[in-house]
Amino acid sequence: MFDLSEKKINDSQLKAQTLDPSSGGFVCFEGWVRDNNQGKDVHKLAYEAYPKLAIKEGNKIIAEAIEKYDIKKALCTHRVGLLEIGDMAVWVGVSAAHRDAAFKACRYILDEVKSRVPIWKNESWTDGESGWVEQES
Amino acid sequence: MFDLSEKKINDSQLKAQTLDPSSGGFVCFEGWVRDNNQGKDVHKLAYEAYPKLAIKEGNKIIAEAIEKYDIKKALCTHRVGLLEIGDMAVWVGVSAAHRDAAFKACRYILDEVKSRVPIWKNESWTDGESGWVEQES
Amino acid sequence: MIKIQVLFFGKLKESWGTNKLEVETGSHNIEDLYLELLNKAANIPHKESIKVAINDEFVNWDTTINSGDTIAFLPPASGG
Amino acid sequence: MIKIQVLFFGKLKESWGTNKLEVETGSHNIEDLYLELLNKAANIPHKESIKVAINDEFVNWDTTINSGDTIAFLPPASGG
Repeated sequence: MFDLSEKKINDSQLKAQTLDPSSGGFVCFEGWVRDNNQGKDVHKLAYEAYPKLAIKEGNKIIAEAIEKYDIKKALCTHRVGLLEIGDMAVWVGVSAAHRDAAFKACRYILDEVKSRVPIWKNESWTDGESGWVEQES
Repeated sequence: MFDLSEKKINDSQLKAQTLDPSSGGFVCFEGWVRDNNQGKDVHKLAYEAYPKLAIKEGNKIIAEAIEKYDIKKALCTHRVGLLEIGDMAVWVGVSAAHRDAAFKACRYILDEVKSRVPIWKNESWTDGESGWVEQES
Repeated sequence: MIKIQVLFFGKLKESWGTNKLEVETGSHNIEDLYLELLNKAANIPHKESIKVAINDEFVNWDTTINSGDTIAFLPPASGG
Repeated sequence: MIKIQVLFFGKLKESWGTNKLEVETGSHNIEDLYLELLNKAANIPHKESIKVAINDEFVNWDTTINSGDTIAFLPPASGG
Protein backbone atom coordinates (compact mmCIF):
# COMPACT_ATOMS: atom_id res chain seq x y z
CA MET A 1 0.00 0.00 0.00
CA PHE A 2 1.14 3.51 -0.85
CA ASP A 3 0.35 6.43 1.42
CA LEU A 4 1.18 10.07 2.04
CA SER A 5 1.90 11.32 5.54
CA GLU A 6 1.78 14.86 6.90
CA LYS A 7 3.37 13.68 10.15
CA LYS A 8 6.75 12.10 10.81
CA ILE A 9 6.91 8.68 9.13
CA ASN A 10 6.52 5.87 11.67
CA ASP A 11 8.96 3.38 10.18
CA SER A 12 8.62 0.81 13.00
CA GLN A 13 4.91 0.57 12.37
CA LEU A 14 5.38 0.33 8.59
CA LYS A 15 7.98 -2.38 9.06
CA ALA A 16 5.70 -4.37 11.36
CA GLN A 17 2.99 -4.21 8.68
CA THR A 18 5.43 -5.38 5.99
CA LEU A 19 6.99 -8.36 7.76
CA ASP A 20 5.48 -11.72 6.92
CA PRO A 21 6.01 -14.96 8.88
CA SER A 22 6.64 -17.00 5.73
CA SER A 23 9.08 -14.48 4.21
CA GLY A 24 12.75 -14.83 5.08
CA GLY A 25 13.85 -11.59 3.46
CA PHE A 26 13.03 -7.96 4.20
CA VAL A 27 14.58 -5.00 2.37
CA CYS A 28 13.86 -1.39 3.12
CA PHE A 29 14.92 1.97 1.79
CA GLU A 30 14.72 5.21 3.74
CA GLY A 31 15.31 8.63 2.22
CA TRP A 32 16.38 11.31 4.70
CA VAL A 33 16.53 15.09 4.39
CA ARG A 34 20.21 15.92 4.10
CA ASP A 35 21.87 19.14 5.19
CA ASN A 36 23.06 19.64 1.63
CA ASN A 37 21.86 18.89 -1.89
CA GLN A 38 23.51 19.50 -5.26
CA GLY A 39 26.13 21.71 -3.59
CA LYS A 40 23.74 23.96 -1.63
CA ASP A 41 23.23 24.02 2.14
CA VAL A 42 19.65 23.03 2.79
CA HIS A 43 17.78 24.83 5.59
CA LYS A 44 14.43 23.12 5.26
CA LEU A 45 12.33 21.41 2.67
CA ALA A 46 8.71 20.99 1.67
CA TYR A 47 7.04 18.31 -0.42
CA GLU A 48 3.86 19.16 -2.25
CA ALA A 49 1.71 16.38 -3.70
CA TYR A 50 -1.36 15.99 -5.85
CA PRO A 51 -2.80 13.69 -3.20
CA LYS A 52 -5.52 11.72 -5.00
CA LEU A 53 -3.40 11.07 -8.06
CA ALA A 54 -0.30 10.37 -5.96
CA ILE A 55 -2.05 7.67 -3.96
CA LYS A 56 -3.55 6.14 -7.09
CA GLU A 57 -0.21 6.10 -8.93
CA GLY A 58 1.72 4.88 -5.86
CA ASN A 59 -0.64 1.93 -5.39
CA LYS A 60 -0.39 1.14 -9.10
CA ILE A 61 3.41 0.95 -8.73
CA ILE A 62 3.14 -1.41 -5.76
CA ALA A 63 0.72 -3.61 -7.71
CA GLU A 64 3.22 -3.67 -10.59
CA ALA A 65 6.03 -4.71 -8.21
CA ILE A 66 3.93 -7.57 -6.82
CA GLU A 67 3.12 -8.63 -10.40
CA LYS A 68 6.76 -8.43 -11.62
CA TYR A 69 8.59 -9.92 -8.63
CA ASP A 70 7.90 -12.83 -6.31
CA ILE A 71 7.22 -10.78 -3.18
CA LYS A 72 4.71 -11.09 -0.35
CA LYS A 73 4.14 -7.55 0.88
CA ALA A 74 5.28 -4.06 -0.07
CA LEU A 75 4.57 -0.70 1.52
CA CYS A 76 5.63 2.82 0.69
CA THR A 77 4.91 6.07 2.50
CA HIS A 78 6.00 9.52 1.34
CA ARG A 79 6.07 12.52 3.66
CA VAL A 80 4.42 15.76 2.52
CA GLY A 81 4.40 19.28 3.97
CA LEU A 82 7.27 20.96 5.74
CA LEU A 83 10.26 18.77 6.72
CA GLU A 84 13.30 19.53 8.85
CA ILE A 85 16.87 18.32 8.33
CA GLY A 86 17.03 14.75 9.63
CA ASP A 87 13.39 13.96 8.87
CA MET A 88 12.53 10.90 6.81
CA ALA A 89 11.08 11.80 3.41
CA VAL A 90 10.25 8.35 2.07
CA TRP A 91 10.09 4.77 3.31
CA VAL A 92 9.85 1.66 1.10
CA GLY A 93 9.74 -1.86 2.55
CA VAL A 94 9.37 -5.26 0.90
CA SER A 95 9.02 -8.81 2.26
CA ALA A 96 9.84 -11.81 0.11
CA ALA A 97 10.90 -15.43 0.43
CA HIS A 98 14.12 -14.67 -1.44
CA ARG A 99 16.52 -11.75 -1.24
CA ASP A 100 16.80 -11.16 -4.96
CA ALA A 101 13.09 -10.43 -5.35
CA ALA A 102 13.08 -8.26 -2.21
CA PHE A 103 15.99 -6.08 -3.41
CA LYS A 104 14.66 -5.72 -6.96
CA ALA A 105 11.10 -4.90 -5.90
CA CYS A 106 12.26 -2.33 -3.32
CA ARG A 107 14.43 -0.62 -5.92
CA TYR A 108 11.65 -0.73 -8.51
CA ILE A 109 9.11 0.86 -6.18
CA LEU A 110 11.53 3.61 -5.13
CA ASP A 111 12.59 4.45 -8.69
CA GLU A 112 9.05 4.48 -10.05
CA VAL A 113 7.71 6.53 -7.12
CA LYS A 114 10.43 9.12 -7.64
CA SER A 115 9.73 9.43 -11.36
CA ARG A 116 5.98 8.87 -11.61
CA VAL A 117 4.19 9.86 -8.40
CA PRO A 118 3.12 13.52 -8.51
CA ILE A 119 5.17 14.89 -5.60
CA TRP A 120 7.43 17.93 -5.83
CA LYS A 121 10.28 19.08 -3.63
CA ASN A 122 10.79 22.71 -2.69
CA GLU A 123 14.03 23.46 -0.86
CA SER A 124 14.91 26.46 1.30
CA TRP A 125 18.62 27.15 1.36
CA THR A 126 20.69 28.78 4.09
CA ASP A 127 21.35 31.74 1.75
CA GLY A 128 17.65 32.68 2.15
CA GLU A 129 16.64 31.55 -1.33
CA SER A 130 14.30 28.70 -2.13
CA GLY A 131 13.14 26.85 -5.20
CA TRP A 132 11.57 23.83 -6.81
CA VAL A 133 14.08 21.06 -7.22
CA GLU A 134 14.51 19.10 -10.45
CA GLN A 135 14.75 15.34 -10.12
CA GLU A 136 18.27 14.06 -9.57
CA SER A 137 19.39 11.46 -12.05
CA MET B 1 31.83 -3.23 10.94
CA PHE B 2 30.94 -6.91 10.92
CA ASP B 3 29.97 -8.70 14.11
CA LEU B 4 28.51 -11.94 15.42
CA SER B 5 25.80 -11.89 18.07
CA GLU B 6 24.71 -14.66 20.43
CA LYS B 7 21.73 -12.57 21.54
CA LYS B 8 18.78 -11.23 19.54
CA ILE B 9 20.00 -8.70 16.96
CA ASN B 10 19.22 -5.14 18.06
CA ASP B 11 18.36 -3.65 14.68
CA SER B 12 17.35 -0.21 16.04
CA GLN B 13 20.79 0.19 17.56
CA LEU B 14 22.55 -1.00 14.41
CA LYS B 15 20.46 1.37 12.30
CA ALA B 16 21.28 4.33 14.57
CA GLN B 17 24.97 3.50 14.17
CA THR B 18 24.64 3.32 10.36
CA LEU B 19 22.71 6.56 9.72
CA ASP B 20 24.83 9.52 8.72
CA PRO B 21 23.65 13.17 8.70
CA SER B 22 25.14 13.84 5.27
CA SER B 23 23.69 10.68 3.68
CA GLY B 24 20.24 10.88 2.16
CA GLY B 25 19.88 7.17 1.50
CA PHE B 26 19.70 4.17 3.83
CA VAL B 27 19.13 0.59 2.67
CA CYS B 28 18.87 -2.40 4.95
CA PHE B 29 18.35 -6.10 4.58
CA GLU B 30 17.04 -8.37 7.31
CA GLY B 31 17.02 -12.15 7.09
CA TRP B 32 14.43 -13.85 9.29
CA VAL B 33 14.01 -17.47 10.35
CA ARG B 34 11.08 -18.74 8.36
CA ASP B 35 8.71 -21.52 9.42
CA ASN B 36 9.68 -23.43 6.28
CA ASN B 37 12.72 -23.91 4.05
CA GLN B 38 13.16 -25.87 0.86
CA GLY B 39 9.83 -27.58 1.42
CA LYS B 40 10.40 -28.68 5.04
CA ASP B 41 8.70 -27.29 8.15
CA VAL B 42 11.40 -25.75 10.29
CA HIS B 43 11.13 -26.16 14.05
CA LYS B 44 14.26 -24.33 15.07
CA LEU B 45 17.65 -23.46 13.70
CA ALA B 46 21.22 -23.02 14.85
CA TYR B 47 24.08 -21.12 13.27
CA GLU B 48 27.62 -22.23 13.99
CA ALA B 49 30.52 -19.94 13.13
CA TYR B 50 34.30 -20.05 13.13
CA PRO B 51 34.27 -16.77 15.07
CA LYS B 52 37.75 -15.31 14.54
CA LEU B 53 37.82 -16.06 10.85
CA ALA B 54 34.16 -14.98 10.41
CA ILE B 55 34.80 -11.55 11.91
CA LYS B 56 37.99 -11.12 9.87
CA GLU B 57 36.28 -12.10 6.61
CA GLY B 58 33.12 -10.08 7.37
CA ASN B 59 35.15 -6.93 7.97
CA LYS B 60 37.11 -7.56 4.79
CA ILE B 61 33.82 -7.68 2.86
CA ILE B 62 32.65 -4.38 4.38
CA ALA B 63 35.99 -2.77 3.49
CA GLU B 64 35.55 -4.05 -0.09
CA ALA B 65 32.05 -2.54 -0.28
CA ILE B 66 33.32 0.86 0.92
CA GLU B 67 36.12 0.62 -1.68
CA LYS B 68 33.82 -0.40 -4.55
CA TYR B 69 30.81 1.86 -3.90
CA ASP B 70 30.40 5.47 -2.86
CA ILE B 71 28.95 4.79 0.59
CA LYS B 72 29.44 6.39 4.00
CA LYS B 73 28.80 3.63 6.51
CA ALA B 74 28.00 -0.07 6.44
CA LEU B 75 27.29 -2.52 9.23
CA CYS B 76 26.48 -6.21 9.29
CA THR B 77 25.66 -8.48 12.22
CA HIS B 78 25.02 -12.22 11.98
CA ARG B 79 23.29 -14.15 14.74
CA VAL B 80 24.90 -17.38 16.01
CA GLY B 81 23.69 -20.12 18.36
CA LEU B 82 20.12 -21.35 18.68
CA LEU B 83 17.39 -19.30 16.94
CA GLU B 84 13.61 -19.58 17.09
CA ILE B 85 11.12 -19.04 14.26
CA GLY B 86 10.71 -15.28 13.83
CA ASP B 87 14.22 -14.42 15.04
CA MET B 88 16.42 -12.24 12.89
CA ALA B 89 19.42 -14.14 11.49
CA VAL B 90 21.28 -11.36 9.72
CA TRP B 91 21.11 -7.57 9.44
CA VAL B 92 22.93 -5.48 6.81
CA GLY B 93 22.62 -1.68 6.67
CA VAL B 94 24.25 0.90 4.42
CA SER B 95 24.19 4.73 4.35
CA ALA B 96 25.08 6.63 1.18
CA ALA B 97 24.45 9.97 -0.49
CA HIS B 98 22.77 8.21 -3.42
CA ARG B 99 20.35 5.32 -3.55
CA ASP B 100 22.15 3.38 -6.26
CA ALA B 101 25.32 2.99 -4.19
CA ALA B 102 23.31 2.13 -1.08
CA PHE B 103 21.34 -0.65 -2.81
CA LYS B 104 24.38 -2.13 -4.57
CA ALA B 105 26.60 -2.09 -1.47
CA CYS B 106 23.91 -3.67 0.72
CA ARG B 107 23.38 -6.44 -1.81
CA TYR B 108 27.13 -6.96 -2.22
CA ILE B 109 27.72 -7.31 1.52
CA LEU B 110 24.83 -9.73 1.93
CA ASP B 111 25.85 -11.93 -1.02
CA GLU B 112 29.51 -12.05 -0.03
CA VAL B 113 28.73 -12.72 3.66
CA LYS B 114 26.47 -15.62 2.67
CA SER B 115 29.08 -17.18 0.40
CA ARG B 116 32.38 -16.36 2.14
CA VAL B 117 31.91 -15.89 5.89
CA PRO B 118 32.41 -19.21 7.73
CA ILE B 119 28.95 -19.64 9.24
CA TRP B 120 26.85 -22.79 8.91
CA LYS B 121 23.15 -23.36 9.34
CA ASN B 122 21.73 -26.42 11.07
CA GLU B 123 17.98 -26.84 10.89
CA SER B 124 15.68 -28.91 13.08
CA TRP B 125 12.51 -29.94 11.31
CA THR B 126 9.10 -30.68 12.76
CA ASP B 127 9.50 -34.35 11.73
CA GLY B 128 12.21 -34.62 14.43
CA GLU B 129 15.11 -34.77 12.00
CA SER B 130 17.84 -32.15 11.69
CA GLY B 131 20.71 -31.45 9.39
CA TRP B 132 23.28 -29.07 7.98
CA VAL B 133 21.80 -26.93 5.26
CA GLU B 134 23.48 -26.34 1.91
CA GLN B 135 23.56 -22.77 0.65
CA GLU B 136 20.51 -21.79 -1.39
CA SER B 137 21.29 -20.41 -4.78
CA MET C 1 -17.62 27.87 -24.35
CA ILE C 2 -17.20 25.48 -21.41
CA LYS C 3 -16.28 26.19 -17.80
CA ILE C 4 -13.39 24.21 -16.32
CA GLN C 5 -10.98 24.34 -13.40
CA VAL C 6 -7.21 24.27 -13.97
CA LEU C 7 -4.69 23.16 -11.33
CA PHE C 8 -0.96 23.97 -11.39
CA PHE C 9 1.66 22.14 -9.32
CA GLY C 10 5.29 22.68 -8.33
CA LYS C 11 7.18 25.21 -10.41
CA LEU C 12 4.18 25.62 -12.74
CA LYS C 13 2.49 27.55 -9.92
CA GLU C 14 5.24 30.12 -10.35
CA SER C 15 4.81 30.22 -14.13
CA TRP C 16 1.12 31.09 -13.77
CA GLY C 17 1.40 32.81 -10.37
CA THR C 18 -1.39 30.67 -8.93
CA ASN C 19 -2.27 27.08 -8.12
CA LYS C 20 -5.81 27.26 -9.51
CA LEU C 21 -7.69 29.02 -12.31
CA GLU C 22 -11.38 29.03 -13.20
CA VAL C 23 -11.42 29.21 -17.00
CA GLU C 24 -14.08 29.67 -19.68
CA THR C 25 -12.65 28.24 -22.84
CA GLY C 26 -13.45 27.29 -26.40
CA SER C 27 -10.58 24.78 -26.47
CA HIS C 28 -11.59 21.20 -27.18
CA ASN C 29 -8.59 19.30 -25.90
CA ILE C 30 -5.81 19.77 -23.36
CA GLU C 31 -3.18 20.80 -25.86
CA ASP C 32 -5.37 23.63 -27.19
CA LEU C 33 -6.15 24.72 -23.65
CA TYR C 34 -2.46 24.75 -22.77
CA LEU C 35 -1.61 26.93 -25.77
CA GLU C 36 -4.44 29.27 -24.82
CA LEU C 37 -3.17 29.50 -21.22
CA LEU C 38 0.41 30.25 -22.30
CA ASN C 39 -0.36 33.96 -22.71
CA LYS C 40 -1.13 34.10 -18.98
CA ALA C 41 2.21 32.48 -18.07
CA ALA C 42 5.12 34.55 -16.77
CA ASN C 43 7.58 32.13 -18.32
CA ILE C 44 7.05 29.31 -20.75
CA PRO C 45 7.67 25.90 -19.26
CA HIS C 46 9.10 23.07 -21.32
CA LYS C 47 5.92 21.33 -22.54
CA GLU C 48 7.59 17.95 -23.17
CA SER C 49 8.28 17.58 -19.47
CA ILE C 50 4.71 18.32 -18.37
CA LYS C 51 2.17 15.59 -17.61
CA VAL C 52 -1.53 16.25 -17.75
CA ALA C 53 -4.47 14.86 -15.80
CA ILE C 54 -8.24 15.19 -15.98
CA ASN C 55 -10.30 14.56 -12.83
CA ASP C 56 -7.43 12.82 -10.99
CA GLU C 57 -6.38 10.53 -13.87
CA PHE C 58 -3.31 10.86 -16.10
CA VAL C 59 -4.42 11.43 -19.72
CA ASN C 60 -2.87 12.32 -23.08
CA TRP C 61 -2.52 15.84 -24.47
CA ASP C 62 -5.15 15.16 -27.13
CA THR C 63 -7.83 14.14 -24.61
CA THR C 64 -11.10 16.03 -25.03
CA ILE C 65 -12.14 18.33 -22.20
CA ASN C 66 -15.70 18.72 -21.00
CA SER C 67 -17.55 21.27 -18.96
CA GLY C 68 -16.92 20.83 -15.22
CA ASP C 69 -13.59 19.00 -15.72
CA THR C 70 -10.64 19.64 -13.44
CA ILE C 71 -7.49 19.73 -15.57
CA ALA C 72 -4.06 19.52 -13.92
CA PHE C 73 -0.64 20.43 -15.30
CA LEU C 74 2.18 18.57 -13.56
CA PRO C 75 5.90 19.26 -13.86
CA PRO C 76 8.31 16.28 -13.52
CA ALA C 77 7.98 14.55 -10.16
CA SER C 78 10.79 15.17 -7.67
CA GLY C 79 9.79 13.12 -4.66
CA GLY C 80 11.91 10.65 -2.75
CA MET D 1 56.52 -36.05 12.68
CA ILE D 2 54.80 -32.82 13.79
CA LYS D 3 51.95 -32.25 16.23
CA ILE D 4 48.99 -30.20 15.00
CA GLN D 5 45.39 -29.50 15.88
CA VAL D 6 42.62 -30.05 13.32
CA LEU D 7 39.21 -28.34 13.48
CA PHE D 8 36.08 -29.51 11.64
CA PHE D 9 33.01 -27.33 11.06
CA GLY D 10 29.43 -27.84 9.94
CA LYS D 11 28.70 -31.15 8.24
CA LEU D 12 32.41 -32.08 8.34
CA LYS D 13 32.00 -32.64 12.10
CA GLU D 14 29.66 -35.47 11.15
CA SER D 15 32.10 -36.90 8.61
CA TRP D 16 34.82 -37.18 11.25
CA GLY D 17 32.49 -37.56 14.26
CA THR D 18 34.25 -34.75 16.13
CA ASN D 19 34.96 -31.04 15.90
CA LYS D 20 38.60 -31.35 16.92
CA LEU D 21 41.48 -33.80 16.52
CA GLU D 22 45.01 -33.73 17.92
CA VAL D 23 47.14 -35.29 15.18
CA GLU D 24 50.77 -36.42 14.83
CA THR D 25 51.52 -36.40 11.16
CA GLY D 26 54.27 -36.72 8.60
CA SER D 27 52.29 -34.72 6.06
CA HIS D 28 53.96 -31.54 4.81
CA ASN D 29 51.01 -29.65 3.42
CA ILE D 30 47.26 -29.46 3.93
CA GLU D 31 46.36 -31.61 0.96
CA ASP D 32 48.56 -34.49 2.20
CA LEU D 33 47.08 -34.11 5.69
CA TYR D 34 43.55 -34.22 4.27
CA LEU D 35 44.26 -37.42 2.33
CA GLU D 36 45.76 -38.94 5.47
CA LEU D 37 42.68 -37.97 7.53
CA LEU D 38 40.26 -39.45 4.98
CA ASN D 39 40.67 -42.93 6.45
CA LYS D 40 39.19 -41.63 9.71
CA ALA D 41 36.15 -40.18 7.93
CA ALA D 42 32.77 -41.91 8.02
CA ASN D 43 31.91 -40.49 4.62
CA ILE D 44 34.06 -38.73 2.07
CA PRO D 45 33.14 -35.08 1.63
CA HIS D 46 33.46 -33.38 -1.74
CA LYS D 47 36.98 -31.90 -1.49
CA GLU D 48 36.40 -29.17 -4.09
CA SER D 49 33.79 -27.54 -1.87
CA ILE D 50 36.03 -27.44 1.22
CA LYS D 51 38.02 -24.37 2.23
CA VAL D 52 41.06 -24.63 4.45
CA ALA D 53 42.55 -22.30 7.05
CA ILE D 54 45.69 -22.27 9.15
CA ASN D 55 45.71 -20.32 12.41
CA ASP D 56 42.55 -18.34 11.56
CA GLU D 57 43.57 -17.38 8.00
CA PHE D 58 42.27 -18.84 4.75
CA VAL D 59 45.11 -20.58 2.89
CA ASN D 60 45.62 -22.79 -0.19
CA TRP D 61 45.66 -26.59 -0.15
CA ASP D 62 49.39 -26.66 -0.91
CA THR D 63 50.31 -24.50 2.10
CA THR D 64 52.99 -26.07 4.30
CA ILE D 65 51.97 -27.04 7.81
CA ASN D 66 54.18 -26.57 10.84
CA SER D 67 54.25 -28.00 14.32
CA GLY D 68 51.71 -26.28 16.58
CA ASP D 69 49.48 -25.13 13.71
CA THR D 70 45.70 -25.21 13.97
CA ILE D 71 44.29 -26.41 10.66
CA ALA D 72 40.58 -25.97 9.89
CA PHE D 73 38.44 -27.69 7.27
CA LEU D 74 35.39 -25.64 6.32
CA PRO D 75 32.41 -26.77 4.24
CA PRO D 76 30.62 -24.15 2.07
CA ALA D 77 29.22 -21.30 4.13
CA SER D 78 25.46 -21.29 4.64
CA GLY D 79 24.83 -18.18 6.69
CA GLY D 80 22.32 -15.41 6.03
